[in-house]
Amino acid sequence: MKTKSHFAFFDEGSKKEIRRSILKAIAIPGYQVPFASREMPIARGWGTGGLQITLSIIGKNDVLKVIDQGADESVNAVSIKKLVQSTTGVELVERTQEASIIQSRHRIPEVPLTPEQILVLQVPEPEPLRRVEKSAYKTKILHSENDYSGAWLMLFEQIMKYGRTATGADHPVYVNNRYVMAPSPIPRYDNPKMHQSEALILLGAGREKKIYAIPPYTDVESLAFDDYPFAVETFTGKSCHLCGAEDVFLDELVDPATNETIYQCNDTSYCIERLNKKEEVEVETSHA
Amino acid sequence: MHEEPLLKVRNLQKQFGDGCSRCKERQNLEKNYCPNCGTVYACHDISFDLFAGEILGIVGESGSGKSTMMQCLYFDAEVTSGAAYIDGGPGSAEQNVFELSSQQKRYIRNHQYGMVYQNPVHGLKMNFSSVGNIAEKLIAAGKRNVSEMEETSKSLLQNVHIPLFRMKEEPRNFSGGMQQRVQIAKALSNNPPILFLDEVTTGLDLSVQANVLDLIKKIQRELGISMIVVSHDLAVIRMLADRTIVMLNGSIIEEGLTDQILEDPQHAYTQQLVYSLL
Amino acid sequence: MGYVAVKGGTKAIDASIERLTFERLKNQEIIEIETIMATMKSLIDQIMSESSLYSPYLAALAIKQAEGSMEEAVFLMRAHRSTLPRLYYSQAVESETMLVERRISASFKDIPGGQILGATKDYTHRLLDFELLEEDPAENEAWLSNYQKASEAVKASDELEFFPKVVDYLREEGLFENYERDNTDPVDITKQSIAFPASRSARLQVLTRGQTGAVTALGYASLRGYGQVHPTVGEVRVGSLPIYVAHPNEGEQDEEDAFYIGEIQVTEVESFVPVTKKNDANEQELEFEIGYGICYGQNETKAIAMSILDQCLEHPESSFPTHDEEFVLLHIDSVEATGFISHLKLPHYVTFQSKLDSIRNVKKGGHTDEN
Amino acid sequence: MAIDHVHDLQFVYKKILDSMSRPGKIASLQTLAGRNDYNLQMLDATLLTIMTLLDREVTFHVLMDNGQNLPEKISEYTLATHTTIDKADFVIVLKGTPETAITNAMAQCKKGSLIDPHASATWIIESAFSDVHEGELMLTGPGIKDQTKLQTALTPAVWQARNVCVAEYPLGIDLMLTDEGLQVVCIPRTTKVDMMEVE
Amino acid sequence: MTMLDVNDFGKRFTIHHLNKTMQAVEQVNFSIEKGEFIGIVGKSGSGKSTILKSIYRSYLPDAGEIMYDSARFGRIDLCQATERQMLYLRKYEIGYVSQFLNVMPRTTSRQLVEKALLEMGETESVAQIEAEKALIHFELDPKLWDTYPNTFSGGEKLRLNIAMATVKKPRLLLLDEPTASLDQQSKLKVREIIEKLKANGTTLVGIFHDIEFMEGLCDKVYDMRAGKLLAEAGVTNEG
Repeated sequence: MKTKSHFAFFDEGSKKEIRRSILKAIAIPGYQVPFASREMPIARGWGTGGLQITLSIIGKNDVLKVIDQGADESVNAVSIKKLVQSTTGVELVERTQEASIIQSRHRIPEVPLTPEQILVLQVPEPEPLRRVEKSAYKTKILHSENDYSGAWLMLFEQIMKYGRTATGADHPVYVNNRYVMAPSPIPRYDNPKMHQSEALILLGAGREKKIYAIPPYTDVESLAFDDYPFAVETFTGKSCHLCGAEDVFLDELVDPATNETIYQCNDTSYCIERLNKKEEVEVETSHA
Repeated sequence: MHEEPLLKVRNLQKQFGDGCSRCKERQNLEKNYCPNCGTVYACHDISFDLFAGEILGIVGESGSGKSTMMQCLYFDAEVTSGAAYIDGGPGSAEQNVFELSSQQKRYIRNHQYGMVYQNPVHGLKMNFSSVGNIAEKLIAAGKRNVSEMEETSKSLLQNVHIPLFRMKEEPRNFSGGMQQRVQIAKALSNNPPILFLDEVTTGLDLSVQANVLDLIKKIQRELGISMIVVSHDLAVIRMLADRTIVMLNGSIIEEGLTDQILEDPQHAYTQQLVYSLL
Repeated sequence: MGYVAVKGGTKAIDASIERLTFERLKNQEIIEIETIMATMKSLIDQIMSESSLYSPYLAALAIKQAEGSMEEAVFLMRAHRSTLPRLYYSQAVESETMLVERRISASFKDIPGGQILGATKDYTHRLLDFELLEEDPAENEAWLSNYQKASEAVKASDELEFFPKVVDYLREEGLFENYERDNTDPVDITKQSIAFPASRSARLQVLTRGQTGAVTALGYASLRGYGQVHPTVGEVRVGSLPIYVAHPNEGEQDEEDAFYIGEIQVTEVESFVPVTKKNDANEQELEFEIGYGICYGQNETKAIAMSILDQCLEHPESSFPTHDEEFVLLHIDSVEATGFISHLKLPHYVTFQSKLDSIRNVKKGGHTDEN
Repeated sequence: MAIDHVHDLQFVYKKILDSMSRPGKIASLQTLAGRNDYNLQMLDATLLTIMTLLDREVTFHVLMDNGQNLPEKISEYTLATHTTIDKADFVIVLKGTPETAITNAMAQCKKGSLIDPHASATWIIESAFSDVHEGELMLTGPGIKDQTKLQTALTPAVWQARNVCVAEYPLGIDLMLTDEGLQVVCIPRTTKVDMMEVE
Repeated sequence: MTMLDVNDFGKRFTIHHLNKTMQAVEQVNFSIEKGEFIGIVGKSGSGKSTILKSIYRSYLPDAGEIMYDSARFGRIDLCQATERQMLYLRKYEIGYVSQFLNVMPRTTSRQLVEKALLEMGETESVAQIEAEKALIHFELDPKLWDTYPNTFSGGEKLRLNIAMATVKKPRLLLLDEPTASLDQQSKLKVREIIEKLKANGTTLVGIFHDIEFMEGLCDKVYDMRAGKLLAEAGVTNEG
């Protein structure tokens, strides 16, 4: 018994429901639209939210890039790419500029996105107030009343305890001056990229059954106090040991030969592109 | 002397249950309870004014509706009908605040109200620092400067006699009286024109009680905040309130200057209450 | 020739999947779907129940593919379920019409219709049966033919027997409230995201889809005092229910015209829990309420645990986790729980780097804006 | 050639998605011209939008100036349920619907609640529009870089009614306008619509 | 110029649990000129306190009128004044002193007098200075200034009471049996204090137990018997 699967895995009814939820999400930036998250062939928590969005919007002519923690070749990114391609036949790319849909776990690419692109972020925990209030019902009320003192209080407490905010990734943002939103666990470094982004950003949480969005040209402010401004991770004085890039998010590695700490672009496709350009220039100059 | 009240409450009604033909006119009730349909008339036709800078006492036994009334005013509970108007609130002075949306009500709570609950658990986040608790209210009122908030919190904590070396401690480590004082500091932090106090000294030791009462009086004098103090304890009301309302079975049965209520109570119930005062 | 992306991930995945295939095939034994269906009914029942897809055949396939892993098999079934379009809705099923195979009551010795023990492991001694190591097909066949002969002799009538519900008997006595039949469409939690506070129909769906172990554990917790419900089992029945679908394109029609599309085996439990209620005269009265449990196949423990949790959630009680619907309903789903636990295996380099930066800065002390 | 329910509707959706993300940006469905073989009295753009978004799980309400059996037809094709204006997930306004019918319906339709702002009506309105520079509407808000202009055949009263619907954000309604030229343009609730003084 | 006109004033109490009413005073008529000191004498239970408490609204008046010439409101009937008006008058115009000290617990005498001033809106520095002046003026031993008054003797309590009432410079001061339960020496001191107040021009209504105390102090003395005021009783000896 062999069954043929649908284009983009889902039946059309499932796509419609997710598509409608996406439109609502765009109309209410930062608000978590509940949707009937489908069970996917990959595990909950492994990107089912992002995957459901991608599969609902993708068409035959789309060009897809999938990254996990900055890398196109991370096993989970590969696994997701394989699934999408096997059900749609779309072209897969690694160069950010070539993609029409970029699904990503925990990073926004270094190359600025364009109005023709859609960024789909996978979200493990969409509720920015979860650590303040465990009940889903109560957090919904807090959102409805625009009551975000709890979210700010988390930051305030950190300042009281540590002398500064101590958030890692997933630093909450205020969207369109109304909803506090979890930007998914992207590093703080990527938060500013959401502000007035040229590309549409869609966020999907499969297990928690929420879809939310940041339309292009929308204000996205990272939560911070006047006298303790928001700050991104710093890599001052450090650069990629491969391409030499400085103002990018770097991975910290240990050089097995020397046992020293070295740094490398986290965005692998960006790094490769720089290396290629460098080589071209070298080739050109050596042949001049 | 013509004075506009800060808070006007008109015909506030709060009932649990839909009522039936036998109790619609509030007849055939046992106290405020309809034995036929089980409807409870927790607050019936409550009207009063609160003026700038005064402390209004509300006294009554448990079940008289006084706390329910306070919860309605603070939007912790929905009214069945009636109106409340706040001078200087969002929108016009003719705006019935009970008809505002929840986000607008939240705005009033954050900017114009302070609340001190009988049980500090309801007013404090027990696992956040005391300074954080105060900051929470300041943040809600739109403050975004940590140093300023820290300074405000410090002076408030000093005001309520919490030693500053304990300000980063969580209130769950504190005694009941201290928790209550932190709660008061928190309620006051946004300089609310209106402060609600619900049985704030009930359950505290006598000496602690006196401290808290003294503090409230001092705050009222220094900051000119209007307060509604709900208590079943006439001694507390005598100490704090300029004017007093007596509630019984959900209705106001008597109101007057506090010493008049105590020395010349008119209603049978009030007399009984006063005569039993130690 | 410039740099190209390292295809490490792709290669690694391909190799891993091959290795997985190798592990499955290396012993060169093949288990047939029919064998699984014939010999592993309990497993099939549990998988159908947790995946809320009634198909013993697909469940057997899932078991085979998952190499016997419950969570994997349920996962496969659920993912498959997502691809199935919802074409028709069946008519409401009356469980009184169940063709009963087993029916017991812990409340009454003599229930109308009688107790039927049916097939149950309850009274077997759990001793490993080494004779099963060498079963003889001929012996089995002989046993079967003897058993069938004996059964035919016993059979009294050919007529199908339907059994009244124990609760109906008590309801007549006024010990249970009589409810109006409510035929509003239930919430479908697979088509609408569950919202809190949840309706009972939504709660029951989540419970019946719940992981058997998780539902049992929480039901047990309630019995032990982390909840307030300790019921008496009014009735456990196992049997099959016919499923009918109305003709989709005909407006007016009566129930007789509906199409029979098959039957499903279910376990149904009605637990009796005493509660105080107000009567018409507004006096406190003791009455019984029903905790309801139902699941595909024969899985009595799960159905009973479900009936306990159903009652718990009917009476929210903030001091008990088993009475907190968000706590119970959001944590018993097999696919969600196993997925999120296993996602911790995914790389978290970026988030960790971000946290590292944050902690280093805290250690250094001072403001964020000093850099 | 009939409409391909998988690929054509994906195409339509992607266009609507883009227009909803960039309010006032006009999306053309011209490549699907002539694909409509349904016999429904509505614009092709309206039909494509409905086919893209409606199914068994949603409800709709139709505003039109004459009594056709359109609602039944839409139900038949999409399986969506026809309902009253106050319950409808989608409100479909056919061209020629009088202004007062629209403004009355706007007052009655679902605007969501503060807890569930998404439980609001989406309007699909047939109306001519263009993005000429002397457009009478000035749009600002999320999705719009600086500002954009739009000219529609809807009356100022309709826009006024729409603005009342979205006065207390996040409550509100989201609009999709469809025209004769197989175009769609979206105005979500976040868009501030200012009517320019007409000389 | 009259400061206070009491016309046909009456007060009846209803005691619900005994199911009876009690006419405390009736048909009371008298008036006070600005700067006058009126004394009312009578046995306990004669109703003299009732009048004072009704003027101050500690009792709810129920018949007649009490016309008061307010600096703020002009002529106002204290039987009809609103609660807010009464609170204003109590704060700024009408003082009340009884033999009992009814104050916030754990507050020093200095703080109590300061509070009275702060309530009127004085600044803290002014309040501090004025409070000390008053405490000196009414001869409260400086050793007692920073202690809690619950241990004070009757005379000390009374002087503190008067200090609290008079720092506000009331236009009308009501003295409710201030000398009851004081020893002779203390009484003399109180008499001196009242003389000082009178000299300052304060209008006073006082009720007293013993008639000798008032000798030469009051401008007029009324005798209260069984709820009725006997006009200008003079100083008779009723035993």
